[in-house]
Amino acid sequence: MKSVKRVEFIIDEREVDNLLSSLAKVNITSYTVITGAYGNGDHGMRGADIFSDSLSYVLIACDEEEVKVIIEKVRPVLKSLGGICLVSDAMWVIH
Amino acid sequence: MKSVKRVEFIIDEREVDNLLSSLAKVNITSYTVITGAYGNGDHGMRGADIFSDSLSYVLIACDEEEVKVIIEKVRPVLKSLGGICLVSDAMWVIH
Amino acid sequence: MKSVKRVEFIIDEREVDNLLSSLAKVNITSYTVITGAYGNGDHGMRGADIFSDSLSYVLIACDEEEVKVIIEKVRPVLKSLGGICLVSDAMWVIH
Amino acid sequence: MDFSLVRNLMDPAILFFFFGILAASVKSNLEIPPAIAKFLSLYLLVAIGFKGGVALSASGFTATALVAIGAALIMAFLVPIYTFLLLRKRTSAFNAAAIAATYGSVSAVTFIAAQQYLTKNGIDFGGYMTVAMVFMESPAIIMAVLLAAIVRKQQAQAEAYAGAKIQSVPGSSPISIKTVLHEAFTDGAHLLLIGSLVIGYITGDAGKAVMAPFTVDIFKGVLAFFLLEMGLLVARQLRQSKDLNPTLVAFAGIMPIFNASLAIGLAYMFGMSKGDALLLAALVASGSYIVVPAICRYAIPEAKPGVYFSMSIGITFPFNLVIGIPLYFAAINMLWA
Amino acid sequence: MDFSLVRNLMDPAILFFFFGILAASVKSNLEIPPAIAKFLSLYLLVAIGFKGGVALSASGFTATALVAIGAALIMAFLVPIYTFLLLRKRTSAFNAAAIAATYGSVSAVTFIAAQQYLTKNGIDFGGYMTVAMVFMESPAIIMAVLLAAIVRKQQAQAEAYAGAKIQSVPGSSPISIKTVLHEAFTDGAHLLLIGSLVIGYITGDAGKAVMAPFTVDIFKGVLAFFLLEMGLLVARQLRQSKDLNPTLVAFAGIMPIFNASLAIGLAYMFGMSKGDALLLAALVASGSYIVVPAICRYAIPEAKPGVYFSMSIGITFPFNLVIGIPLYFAAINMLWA
Amino acid sequence: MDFSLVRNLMDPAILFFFFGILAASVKSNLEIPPAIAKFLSLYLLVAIGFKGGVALSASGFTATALVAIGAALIMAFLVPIYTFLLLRKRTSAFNAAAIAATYGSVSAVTFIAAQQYLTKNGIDFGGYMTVAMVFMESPAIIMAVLLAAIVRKQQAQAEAYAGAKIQSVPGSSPISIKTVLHEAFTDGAHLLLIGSLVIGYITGDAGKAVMAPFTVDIFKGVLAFFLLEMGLLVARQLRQSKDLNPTLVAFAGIMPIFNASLAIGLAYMFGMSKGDALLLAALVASGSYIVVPAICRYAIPEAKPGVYFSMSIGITFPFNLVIGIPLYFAAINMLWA
Ligand SMILES: Nc1ncnc2c1ncn2[C@@H]1O[C@H](COP(=O)(O)O)[C@@H](O)[C@H]1O
Ligand SMILES: Nc1ncnc2c1ncn2[C@@H]1O[C@H](COP(=O)(O)O)[C@@H](O)[C@H]1O
Ligand SMILES: Nc1ncnc2c1ncn2[C@@H]1O[C@H](COP(=O)(O)O)[C@@H](O)[C@H]1O
Ligand code: NA
Ligand code: NA
Ligand code: NA
Repeated sequence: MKSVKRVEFIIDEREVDNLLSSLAKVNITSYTVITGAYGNGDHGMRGADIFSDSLSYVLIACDEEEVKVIIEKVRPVLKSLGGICLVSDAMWVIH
Repeated sequence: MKSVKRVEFIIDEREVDNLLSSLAKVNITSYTVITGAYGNGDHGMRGADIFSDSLSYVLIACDEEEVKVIIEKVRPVLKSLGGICLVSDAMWVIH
Repeated sequence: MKSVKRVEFIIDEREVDNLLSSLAKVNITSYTVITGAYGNGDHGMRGADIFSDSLSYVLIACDEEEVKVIIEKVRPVLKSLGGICLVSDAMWVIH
Repeated sequence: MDFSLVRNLMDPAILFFFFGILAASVKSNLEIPPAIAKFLSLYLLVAIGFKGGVALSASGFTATALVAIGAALIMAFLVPIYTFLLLRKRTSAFNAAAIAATYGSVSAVTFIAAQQYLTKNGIDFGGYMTVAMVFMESPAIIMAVLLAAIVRKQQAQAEAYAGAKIQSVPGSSPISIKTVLHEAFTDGAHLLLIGSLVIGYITGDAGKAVMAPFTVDIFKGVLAFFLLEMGLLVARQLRQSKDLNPTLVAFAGIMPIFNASLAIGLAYMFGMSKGDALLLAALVASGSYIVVPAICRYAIPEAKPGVYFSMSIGITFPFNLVIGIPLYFAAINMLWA
Repeated sequence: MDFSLVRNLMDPAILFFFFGILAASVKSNLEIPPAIAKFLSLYLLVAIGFKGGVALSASGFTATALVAIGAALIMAFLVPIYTFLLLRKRTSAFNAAAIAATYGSVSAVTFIAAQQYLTKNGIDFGGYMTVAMVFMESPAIIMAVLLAAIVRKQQAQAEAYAGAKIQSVPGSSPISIKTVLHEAFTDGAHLLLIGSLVIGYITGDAGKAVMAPFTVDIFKGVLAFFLLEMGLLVARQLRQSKDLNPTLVAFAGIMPIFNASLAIGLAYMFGMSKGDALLLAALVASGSYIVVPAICRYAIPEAKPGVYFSMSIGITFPFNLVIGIPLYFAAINMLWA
Repeated sequence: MDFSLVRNLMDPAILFFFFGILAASVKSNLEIPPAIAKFLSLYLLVAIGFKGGVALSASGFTATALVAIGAALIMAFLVPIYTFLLLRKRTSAFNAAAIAATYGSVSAVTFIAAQQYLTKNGIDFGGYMTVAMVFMESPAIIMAVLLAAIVRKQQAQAEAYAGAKIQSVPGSSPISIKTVLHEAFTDGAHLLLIGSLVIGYITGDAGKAVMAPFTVDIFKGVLAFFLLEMGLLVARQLRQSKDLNPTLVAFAGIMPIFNASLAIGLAYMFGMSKGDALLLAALVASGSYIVVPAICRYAIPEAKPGVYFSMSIGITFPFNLVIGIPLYFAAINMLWA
């Protein structure tokens, strides 16, 4: 096992493709996405009814330096369209 | 980045609305819900076939004091209808 | 609250049943599964279009010893079919 | 009967059920997305409820209807009682209560299959049988909750006498009968059936005309898909269930025949038509795998879902679908002849 | 009118809407899986767009068509202006702008319900009315974004005069009008409607022949299911919304009548047919709950979705569906007589 | 041919495909929920399999049928061989093996489109062509796995000679051919097609009568929706794929013509009918984007899915759908005249 960072963010489903493409450009290409989430925050309810776009939950396990790069790309999206980003610690099971 | 608590719980989909309303009353109004989970525990399998109600995964990023308030509201639900609640540490990316 | 480990892994939906059965044999029977995830990694994109099998996100809260047992069962799957497994710390809300 | 059994087996929907079992047996990754499977089941409830309502609006609530509903209610009370008494000593008393509720209640898909069987054989049946089905949902639940409450009390007394500490199931406390009844009556499937029945009754033939392409014409195709899903589910459920013992397996296969026999006898005594008799037999013989298991999970947390759900869906359901329905109809044909 | 109201209420699809409200009111767990509900709405857009396109290919773009589209456009510009002026002082100016956009735009399901109503009463209408609906989507959005921009500037100036720091909503900065327009035009629902309209127009009667069993025959059944979902949604939305005050509730109930009256007057002046007049009234009277709210969330983040979305879907939609449409038609019948 | 191309383009389902491409190109958020899209594909497999089975039960397994199936099998073995030889030097050998499997196998939707094309032009075809399609799925997979195994061995030897350490792909070890075959045969899509074929065969005309409103009448509408999804998918896939080089793009466009030419030649030699010849050409010209890519991901982990999947779905599929089918049919018409 090796120590890694666990970055997770919740953003509008519609923004995920763009964000992941921009991460790919800085060589961050491993991630997992869970779609169809809903939630509430400063911008009110989202994704809870069929007429509003769903949110996506994105999980990236990466090392310390990559965290900074990711945050740089994610923050503008959070700023203009809302959402959250959390960073925590984890151990990665090497296989 | 600021340090926050990451509260996550897994409960019956049917209970989520009630629980979130009762959290709203104590001013906890930001959360994310992922629906359609299934699982196994003391009450047997749930949500794995189309005839049983699904579980929901709820994630709330909050500060230390709010954790206590949340737990107070969640525990009775866990007690009578099952489920789990985990609390961990994370850094919140301020935007 | 008691201190527990939070084991999460992402594997091919198709493998989940087998893996959970083999965990059941070593008495690990409590878990939560979120289906329908997609992602990218060493094996390329998976689950993002309707023609490839989805990934599942599995969460298990357990104690230190159980972590080892779980890893033992998960690692071979990760090795042959890809995926990731993360272990982190959490507090379990006792109910 | 042999002939009608073969004919039953030649139905595309039934064949898709077998195909589903086969696909799951070879561990195929074939899967109907859960959202779709849920919708197909809602569709079937709407179609069957609406159709029953329209038929009822044409016939009205006649004496025949009341007799049929009465017969259904009698069985809905009887079945849980003798099931509980029979099983109390053969599995845990809580399991017995949950099984009693399961078999006292009904399976809508079995009911649908019986209707399809009659239609294929050109036999009439009444729209009120759908009403009968609706009425059979709740009595079993109420009785089972009461039985479980009694068992709980007895055990508590026994433990008190023995000086033991009174213990509840870890992490769970049985919920109130009021909550149980609320859950039973507001269950989505149950409510949708009633709603569609009422709407069919209100709109009658005019409603039928506009809804028929959706609720009637494509019905068989949707049913085929749904039975495919049921086949997958049955095979997977049987593979996973480890809580079944031979007694319970035998029970799940024999019980429907016993229950159907009583139902057929009652129908005969009450002078019901052949079509109505088959539907009654199918209702009584079938076990619930939707509403009742969902409720027992909370109402009788001491019982194992792996037992009552597996028996009902894994054994009784396929038995009725494939063998039961033609068998009961053969018996009815002999008796009514 | 009473008669036609009753007749409207007897429609199975409308009854399923009521049933949905009822089921949600008793807190049933009845739920159409979201994936299905979304698909049903896509289906309705395809069916209605395709049908309109086919009708248009038969009739061509006549003067009648142009007049109807012109009337629709006039209303699409007028409604947001007077709505904003009316509400500016009765809620926050940003809310007023968002409500203006909401009511300037349209509800496709209300339009569909009006078409169904006409069909049931044997009244003709033009395929170009679907084009009119398409054209009504965007003007309101553009106007509302402009209004919001003006309000924002005024407030900034006011604050600057007052020596206050210019503050934006926490964590959000309004997005550019270019982005807003892109989102409006590429919105899936909007685009699908246009696409289906064009495809129906191109393929004409040949297309209709192959598509009809899907887009026409089962339409009513799909609509019934969708209205069931809408009923569930309306009831849940009303229960949750805490941002509505009595003024806004009254507005949401009275506004459609006022808007429809203007529309009917215009239709009368322009010599439109009775059928077209009703569709125009339904379009003008209805409020958007898909495209506009989705866009306002980003374009006017200062406004509360709990206000404009709840008004539009919770009050105006059911009002039009149940009472409005027959009411407007009664008025049209009197005027045109 | 021009005329028939235009006629092909006028099909609503084909137009919805273009619309999907367009919607994705303007970055619309239009999306068919994945659960729905999966179900639509299951529906198409059931409908096409069932229809083929019914047709087969009417005609029986004639010499004509065996000849057609034989021709299909010949091509299923030939295509992977010459594809591999052709591409081995133009991309990695592993990619070449995966592409060989992809093009040796078939696309069910292309097959469906060819059937629709024939139906619209009033040309007959045999139910056994569906059997031919089923048989074409596996040979290609087996051959590709063998080819990959050979490549792997050669590279290992080369590396051993060069004194290098034998290295496998990071984090992955190729799975056994037995597992591969199990996955191929139990793949849900494959199995469902076979199951529906068998059920159609067993139930024959009686089955057809009850299933037709579901499997036949609404087929075109469902296909239109599915092709809309395919259009969205194709456009998104092309935007994302960065692994394609000009050679591979050219290959994906030229290969179908080459493969179809061989197939048409064979069909001509074997005296097949015009309808059967077109279906054979469509099968041979098409590449798999379901079963084969799913299996190659594990069986040939050294190959890039971004290459073979993108070629097959992004280029070959739309090419066949829009241009290929009418083109092949024009050639057949000339040859058979
Ligand atoms: N404190 C939080 N905990 C969990 N999820 C959150 C939190 N704040 C925001 N979110 C999620 O992020 C989405 C957008 O947040 P906002 O931009 O604040 O409206 C919400 O709909 C939630 O799903
Ligand atoms: N240790 C655990 N780890 C992950 N999920 C759990 C765990 N225990 C319970 N759950 C989840 O909570 C649900 C209800 O738990 P229970 O009340 O124990 O049956 C289960 O179906 C699981 O989805
Ligand atoms: N670093 C990572 N962070 C998050 N998810 C990952 C990561 N690496 C792999 N995954 C997930 O695991 C799946 C299989 O990974 P792989 O075997 O590397 O292709 C991917 O499709 C992702 O969903
Ligand atoms: Na029963
Ligand atoms: Na309007
Ligand atoms: Na091919």
